[in-house]
This record gives sequence, C-alpha cells and structure tokens, in this order.
Amino acid sequence: MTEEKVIIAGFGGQGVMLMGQLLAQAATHEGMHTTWFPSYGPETRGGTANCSVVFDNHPINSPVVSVPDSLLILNHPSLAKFQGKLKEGGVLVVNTSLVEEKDLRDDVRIIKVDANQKALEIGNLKVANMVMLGAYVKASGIFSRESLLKVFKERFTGEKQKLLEMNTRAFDAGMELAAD
Amino acid sequence: MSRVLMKGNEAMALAAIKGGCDAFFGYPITPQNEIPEYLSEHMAKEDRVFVQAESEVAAINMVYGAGGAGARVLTSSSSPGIALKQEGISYLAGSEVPCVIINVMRGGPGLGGIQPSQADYNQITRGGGNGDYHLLSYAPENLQEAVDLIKQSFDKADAYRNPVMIAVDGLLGQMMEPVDLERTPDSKQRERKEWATDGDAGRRGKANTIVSLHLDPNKLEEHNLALKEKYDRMVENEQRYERLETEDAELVFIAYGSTARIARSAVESLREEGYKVGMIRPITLWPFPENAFKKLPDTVHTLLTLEMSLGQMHQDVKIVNQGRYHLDLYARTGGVVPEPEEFIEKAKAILKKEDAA
Amino acid sequence: MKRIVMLCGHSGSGKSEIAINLAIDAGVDKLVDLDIVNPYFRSRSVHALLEEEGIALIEGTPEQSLNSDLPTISAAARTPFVSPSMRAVYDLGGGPSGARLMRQYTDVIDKHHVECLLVVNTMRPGLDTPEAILQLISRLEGAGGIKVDGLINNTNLMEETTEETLAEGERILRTVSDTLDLPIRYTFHLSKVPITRAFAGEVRALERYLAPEWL
Amino acid sequence: MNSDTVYRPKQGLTDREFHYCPGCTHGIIHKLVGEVLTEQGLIGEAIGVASVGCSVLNYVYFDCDMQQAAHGRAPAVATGIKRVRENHAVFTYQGDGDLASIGLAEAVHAAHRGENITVIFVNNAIYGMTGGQMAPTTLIGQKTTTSPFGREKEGTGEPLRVSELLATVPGAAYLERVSVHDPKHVRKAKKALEKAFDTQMKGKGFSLVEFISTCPVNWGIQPRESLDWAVENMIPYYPLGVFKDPEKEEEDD
Repeated sequence: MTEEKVIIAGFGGQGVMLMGQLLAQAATHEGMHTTWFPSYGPETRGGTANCSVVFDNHPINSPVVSVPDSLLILNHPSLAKFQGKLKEGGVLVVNTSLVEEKDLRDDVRIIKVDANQKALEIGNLKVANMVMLGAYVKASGIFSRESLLKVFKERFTGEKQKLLEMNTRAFDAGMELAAD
Repeated sequence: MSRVLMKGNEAMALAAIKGGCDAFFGYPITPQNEIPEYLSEHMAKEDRVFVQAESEVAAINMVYGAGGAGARVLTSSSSPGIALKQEGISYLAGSEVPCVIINVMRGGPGLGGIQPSQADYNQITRGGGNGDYHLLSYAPENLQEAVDLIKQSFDKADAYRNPVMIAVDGLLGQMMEPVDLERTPDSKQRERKEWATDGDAGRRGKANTIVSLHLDPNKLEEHNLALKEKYDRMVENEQRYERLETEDAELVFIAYGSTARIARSAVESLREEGYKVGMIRPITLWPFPENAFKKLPDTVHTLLTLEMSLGQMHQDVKIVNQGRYHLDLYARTGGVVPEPEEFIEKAKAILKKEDAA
Repeated sequence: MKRIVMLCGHSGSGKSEIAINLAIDAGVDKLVDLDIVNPYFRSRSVHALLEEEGIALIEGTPEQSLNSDLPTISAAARTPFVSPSMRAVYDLGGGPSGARLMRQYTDVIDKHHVECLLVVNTMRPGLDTPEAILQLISRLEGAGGIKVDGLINNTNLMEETTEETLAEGERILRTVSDTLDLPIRYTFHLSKVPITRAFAGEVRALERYLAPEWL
Repeated sequence: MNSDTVYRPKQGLTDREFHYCPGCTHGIIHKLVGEVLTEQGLIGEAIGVASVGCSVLNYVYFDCDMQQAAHGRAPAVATGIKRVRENHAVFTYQGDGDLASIGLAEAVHAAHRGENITVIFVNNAIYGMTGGQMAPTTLIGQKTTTSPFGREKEGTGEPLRVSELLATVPGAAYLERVSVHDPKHVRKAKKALEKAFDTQMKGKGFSLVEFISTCPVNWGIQPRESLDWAVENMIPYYPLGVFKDPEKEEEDD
C-alpha cells in the first residue's frame, strides 16, 4: 500500500484519541509502520481534540499530517477546521448526528454515519466513536476486522472487559453502515 | 516482546528501565509528563526508586545525591525545567557524577509554550550552567532510535562519568510509533563504582568525597584540563550522524530530531522530482558531528540548516563549514512544526537561483 | 614603631603593601593578615617571600581554602598581643567590616605596646576631604572598638603619581591631623616618584610586592 | 560519660585541623556528630552532605563518605543518597543561611516526605561566610551588614523559627533545639543527636537537631561574650527543647 494519512477530529470526550490509537495498534499488528500524534493543547473534555495517524509499509517520516487522505469528523466545528485540508477524492467519514450535511464538500468520497443515533440504539452514546471507526475501517479497506477485534481484546481488559461486547457491536454497526 | 506501539514519553521511560536505571527524580512539566507518570508505576513494580520532587531544582540535586552514591539515575523535564536544573547539571559535570537527563523541548524563551521546539540547542550544547563543561547529548529522530540511545546512554554516562542528555522535542515525546524494545541489549548489572560516596568507607578503610569545589585556582585549572581531556575523547569517539543521499547532492539539508523526519520527506519528494538533495542528520548535538562534513562530494554547493529554533544549530554549521559552501537557514520557532512543503519550496528556490547563476 | 602596629583603612588604601613594607623593613616576627573582606591581593599571597625574610605569616584561612571567601580567622592571631617579646604588623581588612573583628581582641590590646595607624589615599573616591576621612575614622573606631593613633599618607594615582599628588594628600591629612591631634607617622611614595621636598613623618619608598606588573 | 573524663580525642573525624574562628561552635558540633556516629557504630557506613556556608569544607573533617551540595540543596542531595542507600546513616550539615533561606523548600519538603535522614542545623542568626549579612534567623534589632540600623519587623519580617515551623509538618519525626554554651548543654545536645540518628536508623522518618550557635567575628564581640550573647538573646527567642518526638507520638496514638 501507499501511505495513508488520517486526521480524526471531534470534541474532547468523544474518544477521538482512542480511535487513533486503536487504528495505530491494529496497523502494528498487521506489520505496518505507523505513527500517532495528538494535538496536545490545553483541550480537555468539551474542547476540540484531534489526532493524526499515518500508516505505511515504509518507515514514516513526518507524523504531522497537513493533507490527509482520510478525515474522520465527529462534530461540526471540526468539519469547518479540517474539511478544507482533505485531499481531492479523499475519504470523509462524518458523524451526521452532529454535522450539518449542507456544508459538505462535493469533490470527496463521503461516508455518512448517524453515529450518535446508532450508539443510542446500541445502548450507550459513548460508543459513537466505535461506530465511526467501523465505518472508516470498512471504507478504507486497509485493516481486517480481525486486527481491530484483537486490539479491542488487548484494550478492554480487567474492569473494562465488560465494555468489549458493546464496543464490538458498535464497531460492527459502523462497518455495516459504510457498506450500504 | 517484538514490536509494540508506544507513546514517545512512555517508550523513553521504559527504555530507561531497561537501561538499568535505579532511580528517577522529577517534577511535572508539559510535554513530558508521561515519563514520570509511567515511571511512578513501573519503577515501583521493579522495586526501584521513584520520587516526585518539590521542584526541578530539588529533583536534579536528588539526582546528584543518588548518582554520587553510585546509582544509575534518570531525570526528565522540558525546556524551562531544564533551565532550572542547570545549577545541578553544572555540579554533576563538575564533580563527574553520571546521570541521564531527558529533555522534551518546548517553545521559549521564558514560559514560552508547550508545542514542539528545538530552541534548547544552545542550552544543551553550550552548557547552561556555570563553568567549562559539556554534556554528551543525543537527538534521536524516531522512537526506536530514542529507545536504543537511552539504553546505551546509561553505559556512556558511567564510562565517561558525565551527564548525558537526550534531547527530543514535544512531537517525539507525544507521538506514538511502534518500537522494538529488544533490538538493543538491556544493560547488565554493573560493578561497584570505586569513587562513589556509597557509605562503604568503613569497609574500604578510606572515605570518598564528591565535590566540585577547588579553591586553589591552579588545582581548579588542573581539574578543568582533566575534564577537557575527557571531552576531547568524546569529540574523538562519540560523534554520531547519518548521511542521506549526499553522494551526488548539490544541496544538503542539515537537520536533527523531528525536523530531520520532516526533512527526510522533503528529500524523498525532491529526489522524485529529480532534484539532487541530501541530508546530514546530527545524532549527537554535542559533540557536533564535524566528521559528517568531511569528504562531501564536489557536487555540493549549498548547506541548508533546517531547525525549530532561530539558527542556533546554524552557528555550529558555520563553524564546521569554514567558508567552503554557501550557507542558508530555514527556521520555524515558538512551537510551529514545519511541513515538508516548506522545505521543498525553500530547496527549489535555492536550486533555481544556483541554476540561474 | 611600637611592638605591634595595626594598619587599618578604607578598601584599596594600600594597607597590605604597606604592611609588607613595614614588616620587612622592621624585621618583625609576625605579619598577621586579618583581611577577611577582600579575597584578592592579600599579604598571604607573598607567603614565600616573607618566610625568606624570617617573618611568619599568620593568616585566618587554612591552605585548603585559599581563595575562598571564608571569613575565618586563626586563633594564632591572638598570640602577638599576649606574647610580650613578639613584634608584629597586623593587616586589617578594608572599612568598618574589616575593623569589626578587632572587637575580638579588645581584652588583650595594651595601648602601651600597640599602635593603630590609618592608611589613606586621598585620590580614592569619596576620601578627598578632611571631613570624609574624619568620618571614616569615627566609623572604624566604632566598628572595631579601637582607637586610631596616627596616619599614613599613601596618596597616589599609581603610575600617574607625581610629587604634587602626594603633597595634595598631605594638605588634606594635615587638617585631619590638626583636628584629632594625630601625627602623620609615614609618607609612602613609589620609588619611581622622586622626592625633592620635605614631607610629614618618615618618608619611605614603597616596594610593590602584591600587584603584578601588568596591573 | 565517666565523671573523670575531662577530654576525649575526637572520634569520627579526620586529623585535619578545623578552620573555624575562636568562639564559633562548629568545632564542638562536628565533634559531637563524629562521636555519636562512632558510638552508634554508624560512621563506617555513614554518608554526609556538606552544604554552603562557613562549614562548606566539612567534607574534609568528617571521616566518612561525603558529598558537597549546592547552596540550600543538601536535603535534596541527601534524599537522593538515602533512597538508593537505605541502610546507611545519611546526614546533612547546614547553617541558617543555607537551610532557613535559600534551602527552606528543600528542608521543608524532605521533612514533608518523611525522608529518613538527619539534618544538623546550625543557627547563629547571621550569614557568616559572606560577611555578616542578615539571615532569616537574625534577631529583631540585630545589626548586620545588610541591616545596618538593626533588623526591623517591617519589611524583613520576624526571625524564622525553623524547628517550630517543621513541627507543623506531619512527616517530621524528631525535632529538638539545643545549645552548646556549657558542658551541661553539650551533654544534652549529644543526647539529642543520639536520638536523631536513632530515629533515622529505626526508620521513623525525618529528624533535625537545631543548634544555637555563635559568630563572634560577625557579631563583633569576643568569643567568650558571644556564648553569653547567644544565651541572653537567642535562647529567649529560640527556646530549647523537643518539638517533635516519635516516642511521644506513639504514646499519644
């Protein structure tokens, strides 16, 4: 594969950083080179948060992403901030629960995911990020479902083990939405 | 364990444990907090020492105490915190107590900002404390290199009885990347340090003292000359660098750390477009790798320094260059991380001007 | 010259040079360096020379802390005061803080055998009037619990000194001398400066032992 | 101590002659520390930390491993040493300029962490080394080279009582203020040192012995008078006694 550069953005508390880390970890399992770089400003819960993730079969130079190949947008302010950077024909996964569709670009491949709604149906708003992640994994075709599930198992251990099932369901729901 | 995905600060902390670090003393400051956080848990699990000091000043003096008592010691901080530590660093160097210091650089001067920067170059390479002294200082470009260098740095510190500084910027500290922690051997347990004030005076029948005070100027000069002889040996033996695509280069980038990663991207893109561009990447900031500048091909006409500080390293390039090549500088500072496109544009402008001339 | 001469003065008055000159000329037993104020140009740096002259140097700071700014004084500094046959020159540190440690010895100073001389260079800033010098004497006496018994004219501008410089200093010192009824005991001049007229007290050519050539 | 013993050669100290001024009590305190470490069988494995002040050179006097610290940092250096050499007696030896001024943070925090070290704190109410400037411990009305009109409360505060201050710090286990102005008090001071090192070796936490000391040179008085001056002026403001005792605390619990 050639280099894949991703920016994931939303507000603090949506699990944006975790999404990036899960992808990077999955890439490591698949033997790829990968970097994850957070914006580590004073943002906390409620503020905006974003991270850059890069995957490649070759060593990666800059972990800083200026022109992403794919963009995962979890809220409207993030759309305004990052949409313009997405390369022409790139993949834009948007959380339509929190993003106004009329503002979307028309020269990119758009994957609309009603992530919050789907998460509520599954039982917890917090897994909206996993719905988004599933949609991206399906749309990009870079990772196998198995790699991600392996990462989930590594992440959700101990007290968090009870979260494994719900997160997996949300992830699968996202994959399904992107397949439509 | 093969490759694992780790955050820079955590990977460096774990590498220190594997390098045989007995004790850590530190004080929180962004963007290096994951180092003490990680160590507070893992040093305890390894039955080693972790202390959160009341200040950077106290932390470095704890390092001085524990290092003096013969332990392998680590501290970490970021630029303004490193500035505070200079008092103790000067004492460590002056009394030849080994230790490892990780500096995850951020923008300055003063409180500056918390974004990545390389503006500590002078503070690292010119000392920052009082007196004639140097720190062996490594500037890794990626996390694997950081892990490898940190493991080795404890041996280097002991071998030279000198503090070693690992200089990275906030970007390397905060980013995640897979690393192979077993690639370099873990440090083995060491022999007792004969010079240490480890409280074995009774058994030895002779007490050790660790001091940096020499009131007779002739004695102090003698001490300084002995230190210089040590620094000369470092210059002779410890220069490390990478030369990338310099064989037929017309323009050579000089860049280290994160900036070198970004410059590497620019070199690759420029090469694809047919531009003859290469790079010299200092891995040791001190000693500055003068050897990298020897025997450059005749095709070279310009050296372009790229750094996240306003020409601090460029001064060393000037010294090494001795008027041989055209010199140029492209610098960002204050926490702004340059993008490869900026380097590419600058390189093209230089090469175009050369063609026209 | 009495059995013990103590030299006090303002900083940079030339006390230490004069102390060495007086000690060597008179062949005293001890030169006591009590200058704990200024770590530069102290008589202890001519240790070897004094030894050749048969003068023992008593200094506060032990060898290991030479050039430190430790304000320590040796217990031996008391000895000359209480040894009836011992002759000594005491070199005090500059100003009131230099004189202060004489408080240590108020119980053993016998005025019959001890004289305290004030070294003055009126070319030093702030000491160019009789009033300023009178004030200095009062401060030194207050701090040290000592009484100044006489004056030494050491007025000079280093290399630029002329006979007139010295005469100017004497004019000022004469007023001080008259006011307090203190004799001018010595006038020191650099050997390079030829003396053609009369000056107060004993006139002596100063050998410079402490200052290096280039200063 | 046998009542016939009038003098005992120094123990736990090297043969180097002290450089201290007549009337200064550093020599007595050095001797006591050396004696206690020797009698408790600790001297061979003790590690001392010299500080900055008139006692800056004490690393040549104590006959054990010694490390010289930057001004005020001795408790931090001692922390580093103790953490990697847990079973050794570790002590600092600091004056009031060093401990009560520039190094107050290090002292308070070493106590605060309950650092298992012993601090020998010598309080003579003045900066000796640099030439008699005002210290945080200088008494009201006391003239120094930086309080030429006598220390005034207004603008410079009132003298800092270190033992009392540290008594408010939970981690401090044993605190006592002593004086060495006569043989009776010297014996008492020695007992305090014994207790302090005992506290450390039993792992009970931070111990500090504050010594009321003298500075005839910078106080501008005779050595003998200086002891009287300390008794008359310092002790009323700095009362002698135990401010914290681990055994008492245990009883109270």
